[in-house]
Amino acid sequence: MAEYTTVNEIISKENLVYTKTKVLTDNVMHYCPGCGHSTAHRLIAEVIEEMDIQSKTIGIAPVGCSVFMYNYIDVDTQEASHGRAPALATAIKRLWPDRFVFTYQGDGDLAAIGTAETIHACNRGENITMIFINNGIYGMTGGQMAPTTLLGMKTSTTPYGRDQALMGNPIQITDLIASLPGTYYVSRQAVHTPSYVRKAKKAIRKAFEYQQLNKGTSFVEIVSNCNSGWKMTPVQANRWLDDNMLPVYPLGDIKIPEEK
Amino acid sequence: MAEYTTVNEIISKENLVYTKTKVLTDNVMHYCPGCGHSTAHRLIAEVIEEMDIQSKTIGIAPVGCSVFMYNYIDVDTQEASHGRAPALATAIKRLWPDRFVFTYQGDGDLAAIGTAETIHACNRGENITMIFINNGIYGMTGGQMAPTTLLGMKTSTTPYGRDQALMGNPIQITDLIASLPGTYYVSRQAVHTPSYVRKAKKAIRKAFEYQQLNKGTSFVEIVSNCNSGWKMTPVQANRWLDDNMLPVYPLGDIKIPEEK
Amino acid sequence: MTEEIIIAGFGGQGVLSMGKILCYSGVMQDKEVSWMPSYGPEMRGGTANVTVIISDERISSPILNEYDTAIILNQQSMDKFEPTVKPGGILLYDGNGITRHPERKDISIYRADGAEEAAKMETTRTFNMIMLGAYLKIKPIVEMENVLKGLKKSLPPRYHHLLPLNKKAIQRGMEIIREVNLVNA
Amino acid sequence: MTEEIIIAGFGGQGVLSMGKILCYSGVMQDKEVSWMPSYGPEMRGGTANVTVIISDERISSPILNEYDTAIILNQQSMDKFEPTVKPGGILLYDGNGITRHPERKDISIYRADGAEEAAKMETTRTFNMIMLGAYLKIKPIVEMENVLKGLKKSLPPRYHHLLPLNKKAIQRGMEIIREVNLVNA
Amino acid sequence: MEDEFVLMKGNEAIAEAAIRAGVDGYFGYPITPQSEVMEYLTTAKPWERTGMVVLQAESEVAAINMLYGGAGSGKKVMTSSSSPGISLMQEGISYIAGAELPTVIVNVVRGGPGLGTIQPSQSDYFQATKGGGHGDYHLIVLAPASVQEMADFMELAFDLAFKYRNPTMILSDGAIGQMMEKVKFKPQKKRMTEFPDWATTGKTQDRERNIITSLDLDPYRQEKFNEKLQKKYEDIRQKEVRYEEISCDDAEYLFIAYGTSARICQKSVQLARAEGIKAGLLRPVTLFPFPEKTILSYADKVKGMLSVEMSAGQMVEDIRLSVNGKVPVAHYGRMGGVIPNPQEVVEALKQKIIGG
Amino acid sequence: MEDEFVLMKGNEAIAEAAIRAGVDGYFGYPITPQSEVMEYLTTAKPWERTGMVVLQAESEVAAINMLYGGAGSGKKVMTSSSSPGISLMQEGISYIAGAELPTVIVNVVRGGPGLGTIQPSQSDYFQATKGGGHGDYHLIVLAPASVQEMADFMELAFDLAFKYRNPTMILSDGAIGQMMEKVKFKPQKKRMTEFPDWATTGKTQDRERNIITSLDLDPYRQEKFNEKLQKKYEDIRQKEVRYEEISCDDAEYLFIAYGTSARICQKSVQLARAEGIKAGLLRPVTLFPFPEKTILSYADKVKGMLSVEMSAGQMVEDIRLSVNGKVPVAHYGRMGGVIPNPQEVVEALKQKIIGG
Amino acid sequence: MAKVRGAIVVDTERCKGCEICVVSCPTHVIALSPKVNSKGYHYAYMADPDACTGCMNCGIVCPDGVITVYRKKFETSEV
Amino acid sequence: MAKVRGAIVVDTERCKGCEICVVSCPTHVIALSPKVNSKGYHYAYMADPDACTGCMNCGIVCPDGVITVYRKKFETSEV
Ligand SMILES: Cc1ncc(C[n+]2csc(CCOP(=O)(O)OP(=O)(O)O)c2C)c(N)n1
Ligand SMILES: Cc1ncc(C[n+]2csc(CCOP(=O)(O)OP(=O)(O)O)c2C)c(N)n1
Ligand code: SF4
Ligand code: SF4
Ligand code: SF4
Ligand code: SF4
Ligand code: SF4
Ligand code: SF4
Ligand SMILES: [Mg+2]
Ligand SMILES: [Mg+2]
Repeated sequence: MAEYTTVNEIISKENLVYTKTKVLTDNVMHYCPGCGHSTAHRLIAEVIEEMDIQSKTIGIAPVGCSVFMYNYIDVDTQEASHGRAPALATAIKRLWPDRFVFTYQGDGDLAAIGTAETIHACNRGENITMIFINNGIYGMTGGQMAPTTLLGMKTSTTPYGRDQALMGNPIQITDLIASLPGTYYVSRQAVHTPSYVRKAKKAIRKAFEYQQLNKGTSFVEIVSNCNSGWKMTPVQANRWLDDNMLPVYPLGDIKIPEEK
Repeated sequence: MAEYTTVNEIISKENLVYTKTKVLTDNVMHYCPGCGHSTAHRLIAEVIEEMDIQSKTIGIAPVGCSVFMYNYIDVDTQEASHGRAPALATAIKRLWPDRFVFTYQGDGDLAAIGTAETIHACNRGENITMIFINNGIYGMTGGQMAPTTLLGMKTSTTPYGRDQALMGNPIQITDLIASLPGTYYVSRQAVHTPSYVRKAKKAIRKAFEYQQLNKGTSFVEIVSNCNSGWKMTPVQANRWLDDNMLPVYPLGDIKIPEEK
Repeated sequence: MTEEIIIAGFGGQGVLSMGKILCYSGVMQDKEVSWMPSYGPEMRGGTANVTVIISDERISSPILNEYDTAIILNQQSMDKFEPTVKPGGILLYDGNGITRHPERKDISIYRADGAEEAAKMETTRTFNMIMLGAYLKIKPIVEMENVLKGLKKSLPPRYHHLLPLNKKAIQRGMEIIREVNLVNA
Repeated sequence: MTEEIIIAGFGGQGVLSMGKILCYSGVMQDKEVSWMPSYGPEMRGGTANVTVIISDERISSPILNEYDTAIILNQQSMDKFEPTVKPGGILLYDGNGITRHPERKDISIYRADGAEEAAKMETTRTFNMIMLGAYLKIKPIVEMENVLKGLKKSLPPRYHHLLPLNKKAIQRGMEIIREVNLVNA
Repeated sequence: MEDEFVLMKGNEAIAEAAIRAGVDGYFGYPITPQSEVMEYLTTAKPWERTGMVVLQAESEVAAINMLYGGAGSGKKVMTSSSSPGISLMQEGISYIAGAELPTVIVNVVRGGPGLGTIQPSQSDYFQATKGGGHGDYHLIVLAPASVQEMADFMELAFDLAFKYRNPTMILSDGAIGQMMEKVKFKPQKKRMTEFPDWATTGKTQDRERNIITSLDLDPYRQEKFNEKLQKKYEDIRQKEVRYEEISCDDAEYLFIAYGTSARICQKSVQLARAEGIKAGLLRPVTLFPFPEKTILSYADKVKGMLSVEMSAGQMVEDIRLSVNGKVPVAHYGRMGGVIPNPQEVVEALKQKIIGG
Repeated sequence: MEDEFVLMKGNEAIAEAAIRAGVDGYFGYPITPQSEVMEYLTTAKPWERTGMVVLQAESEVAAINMLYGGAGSGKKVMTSSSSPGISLMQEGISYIAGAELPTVIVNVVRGGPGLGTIQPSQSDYFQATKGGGHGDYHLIVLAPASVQEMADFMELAFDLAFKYRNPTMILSDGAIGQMMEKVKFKPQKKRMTEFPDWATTGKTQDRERNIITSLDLDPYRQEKFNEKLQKKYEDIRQKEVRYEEISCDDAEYLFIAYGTSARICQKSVQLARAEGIKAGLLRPVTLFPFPEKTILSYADKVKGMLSVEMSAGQMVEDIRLSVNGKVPVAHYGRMGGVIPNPQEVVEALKQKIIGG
Repeated sequence: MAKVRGAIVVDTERCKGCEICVVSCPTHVIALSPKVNSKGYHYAYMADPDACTGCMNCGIVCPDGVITVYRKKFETSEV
Repeated sequence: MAKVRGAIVVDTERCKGCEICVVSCPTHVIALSPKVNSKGYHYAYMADPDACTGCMNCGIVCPDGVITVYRKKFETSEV
């Protein structure tokens, strides 16, 4: 069979069906192999490209593994102090109402130290898009417990597993947020399989579209992995995510616009 | 009719049915006439007296009009920095598990600057009692908007009324808290009529009793007045409270133990 | 000329606005002025006071421990501020609710029962203007013309219809003032 | 005697624990030691290194810019640390994955293909012990007896059954080391 | 209001001056003794006048980070607070300094430490001038001594902030914030329509993306950046020193004081001279940069200096560092919200310097 | 572990020493380069060993306020963090100082400002010693220079904190936190069973209620309280100065350095002496109280002093204030996470002091 | 037949004249005095003492805990 | 009859060898190479190129956006 001929025949510009978006820079992402942050970045960049809003978008990077988001997503970006991205976004959006403003935050950032800023930006219904990467751990600092860490899950500060009596329950911050009248669209997604990726991208796109329509806060949680923190291979981590994270953080839209 | 004779006959020790509890000091409270803080203090003191736990109770005063709570309720008390009473309480209770620890906080304290501490103490299910005085305003600093200020309500920072588009909705912090698994008992009460006072006291008593039983966080909101901030007489303020606050913050238990 | 005044009483008696009108009057007369209120939650307790300085020179400290003149509108303020009048200075007070009258012999003491008088006018809000009038009678540091200008400046336009009434109150104050004790300063 | 060493490679190669064992060996021999790792999120990138100092005297700076010895376990580390070896110093490296071999003429260069060798043992985890052995062959700054003691100290008891294997690996390292370039220091 | 004097509180003057300076955004949280700033703004509705955004944040932590965002996107933004609130902002301020963002922060100081009191104080001098946050950074610090300066320094603060891409602090106190004096305002300025080229305004095709960050994990690059900062501070030290000299020409003794204390010392100068003591007042207007050269130049001329502060003695260290032992320097201060009176300051001069 | 040396990171030594010192509670939030403190504690499970409470807080703001609560109720409580986290604690620290609560705060400093870098630095000296929060207060500040001192200073820090009812800070840096050295621990101490009589432990019938507060709205009472604080600081200055002198006896030049910088200067002393330069090292162990008298006493003996710091020059001000112009004082520093090497320090001495 | 009669004692110096007790008394016993206490407050007093049933409403609603309530059962003949 | 065939190009220097694409390919086209790139990662490659349908799964799931996917319709005869 003319195997190689075929491959070479196929690989040509007019047959191109998928390639890295231009809104991602050429910098190699510093994330660990298989880390969902990379995928989430890519989806945001693809949405920005598809909506053709690169010149009108301002991103906010958190403190967390994604602190260097600005090296990868090719839009004007501010790096916020730990947990305060929603405060930055609030000011930027109010001062630049026609720009697309999004925050990108980890679970420690958004749901621990930044709880007040998160809740109040959403309660005010700031017209921004928040992307929330829930990997159940503090990735950047070496795998400590996050507020979303599952019960029994081992981290470097819960080496014997998270104990409810001592550390409480994994916080359902996205549900709290959905209950606030200021949020317009709240969804929980994942990015570790092709079909999840497709759905997640749709959700992110919706979130940006609602921002365009001035609807208030749009919020997309992405249940993600941290294979380094979880001390697994990427493939193991994704399996563990399916088996353990998704039952606690079930995927799907949590709050959808009523008109629909 | 022997009017005065009768009165004098009645006023004697054996006929005493109600007098100020000894757990309130003799200091005249600095609160404005008719302020619900005074009533709430009194109820807490009465519960402490009735449960005979004065020697085992540690209170936490907030920053807000009730900052001087320690001058009135005769228990060991710490004055917290603005919004952080739940953090203090967390540490005290964990270090002194057999003490009764309660926080007393205003709406600015608990639901604005202290949002993160409030949510996380409740999410961890700290075994403490939180008393939350919601008067829809920053009393102490001269009547600025609070997160719980009603839409359209005039305050010194919303002199034309709170506008949802600018300032968001009054936050339903108590409902958020009730949705956290760490809270055991969550109730909303008022203290401006005798029957509300009776119910509020029962709720406060329950809250302390559940603490005794190690059940997790017990939380009592008291929808209260701030006649100075609202610029009304005390009686007008209470009427306004009935007509405007209660529809937005309806009274009653929000989360009750399932066994019951 | 430098005149250092404390005005003290309950919140609601118009203490702060009385000071403000006095200051604006000074501004109208090209004087330097400063107005320094007591502030903060002690207002919960119901008292209010303001330090007013009117001077021909740049004003240094806006907060003082001693005053040329004390205008005192309730008992608590009497207790607090009677001792702070400079020897030879002036104490003006409203007799309403005063249970312990001023006792110093080294200051000039005046009384104007403004509250009583205000009750007879269209609105008791004129109280502070009556007391202002009484003060200006003793110490005409600003001309009447500038007082009226100052009054106008410090009132929002929607209250300008009240100007005549306020003028009347100031004049009334000038009439009802009584000497209680006089010293040569 | 003061020996200043950098050990550098990928995370997972046992760089840090190799340094730790070396230090513990020093402690067993009553020496002063310091162990200073690279730290932080650059670990995301997958590299890891540690500066180890073993000395007879109190150790001053635990962080260095120049080293007596560099033990290099991947290409990135080669690029970074080859230039930092003091003239006359020693560079020891594992050949696996090295695309550009060390070129300096003013230092002594040794190679030990520990990865290859480890693949032949029960577990590839012995890699770092093989390299340690190779190093100790060149610079026997601690006695074998103390190395074994150090090894025991730095391993949690549940791993103590692995001690003989580790000893074997160290010895293997001593055998497989090759000279590439020699200078007189 | 342009041509005539109005009577206003210092806090209100700040607010009105901010509107007139064309400020784009105010973000703050209530605290005594400066709540009038936001109250004035929300009453004046500048969003109708100039489009200015005014937002009551959920906390000072949020407010300072709103400043970061707003300034990072090229806008003129400010906040105001008082001591405890400013302490809460320290992380944010360090970030703003590290990201080199032009912002204006007003501290209407009250007595500390802790919840302290709400009365005027100057005990946040160290925090303001040496850096209360972490890392080697400096704010430009302006110290108004009158309601008029509260107004005037607003525009100046933004000019300096933008000129140097550096946060500026207006270090005031409860007395100046709460008192009314007459004040004249400048005419309304237009809000900016051109934005700095480093700001995150949206990456247009003709340029690379802009990044606002204070992070550089490589210590050598981080050091380079710190050197750049230090050069900037040196530049500011050279060019932006401001002070006022009152009766200094023939002075044998110098009061050195800023803000409310300087108001008091002005009177003390008169009292001292009335007693035949040739006193003068040097009033630093900028606390960073500190007028160290000027002070040093007086070291040969005067017999002693008295630092008068409403604190336990903070600025006195900068005075001592300026004169480096060349002349006796003493400190007189009141604490916890107490304002010294002019006569006691003269007595202190006699005791600590003339007699001492 | 008592009798023998173990190899440990500085961060881990802090944690182990805390357990052994009988600490009642640790409250913290992860941040590089000190996360090992909490990681060690959660692994060691001291709640089983001594009953010690260990809690990961939701933020540094929460953590410092947990300290307030814990210390206010009479317990030995501590936290650790690194620069940005410490900045976030400034309001809380000022409250703790104002309420006079004995607490221990560990700052494992990294390069700033802002997010900066995670490499070691000493640029939080001003914040630690002059008060990064508002108001006139001081922390007692201890500067360990080895893993052994990280361990030893834990008990000392609590002793001083309780002796003076004052917060103590252990000012370390990323290098000392991350490096391993050999360390010997003291035996396990019992946790306290008697509590200070001012603590809120529950009002028993034999006493008035206890109140922990930093508030007094009356400025005159607040001033009295501030005077009491200042007296306490003066007392500490008299009694608690600690420092180490290395080769100072015959020194003509003095390096003054603490922490990691002191480690480097120790080598620099050797290098300088090898070149015939009689250098010595004075290492302040307490940064507040600063060994100003000792330094002054060297002013007559040496020809110059060089402050070596991993900062733009902070401690150098305290040295200058100590000698008040009596001897030349220069600064040499590296910033942003860079550690100077011993040879460059010697060069700096030659250029800035010997040659200059 | 027994009748229940009540009486209250107001700590007039501590009363702030807020009127909450006045509007809370089911039998309209209480009014504010035209006189003021030393703080300047018109304090509460029993304007219609006969009507008092000792129901305690005023006592438990008074913010400042200023009211002490007494109650006694009388035989109707007694009254 | 038309058949859809696909092919992928892996940017091997950027590939981190995470294997996510491997487990996501419905037709098991991809494997990790025994060789490593300069970063030391075993990179992904088309081990069974014939099986590729150009479904894009690998491309959209690859975290690092390392895979470019091509797809072409062939007449069956062509293949
Ligand atoms: C004020 C402050 N506290 C703590 C840190 C340390 N820190 C950096 S990232 C991080 C948490 C990261 O976790 P998460 O937000 O879940 O992001 P991830 O790395 O998991 O994506 C922490 C605690 C910091 N930089 N600043
Ligand atoms: C950090 C800080 N920010 C702001 C303040 C000023 N402040 C004091 S009380 C208060 C709000 C009080 O409102 P609330 O909590 O509703 O209590 P209330 O007085 O209404 O009972 C504020 C903002 C402060 N003391 N500290
Ligand atoms: S540490 Fe975790 S979150 Fe961070 S890059 Fe690695 S896998 Fe991703
Ligand atoms: S200001 Fe409001 S909350 Fe405060 S005491 Fe007065 S009425 Fe009560
Ligand atoms: S409720 Fe209490 S304070 Fe109010 S008027 Fe009645 S007795 Fe007085
Ligand atoms: S006890 Fe009842 S009836 Fe008597 S005065 Fe009070 S409220 Fe009225
Ligand atoms: S998913 Fe991407 S990075 Fe991972 S192995 Fe496949 S091509 Fe490489
Ligand atoms: S395009 Fe589809 S079939 Fe082809 S390699 Fe990728 S996942 Fe497999
Ligand atoms: Mg995370
Ligand atoms: Mg309130």
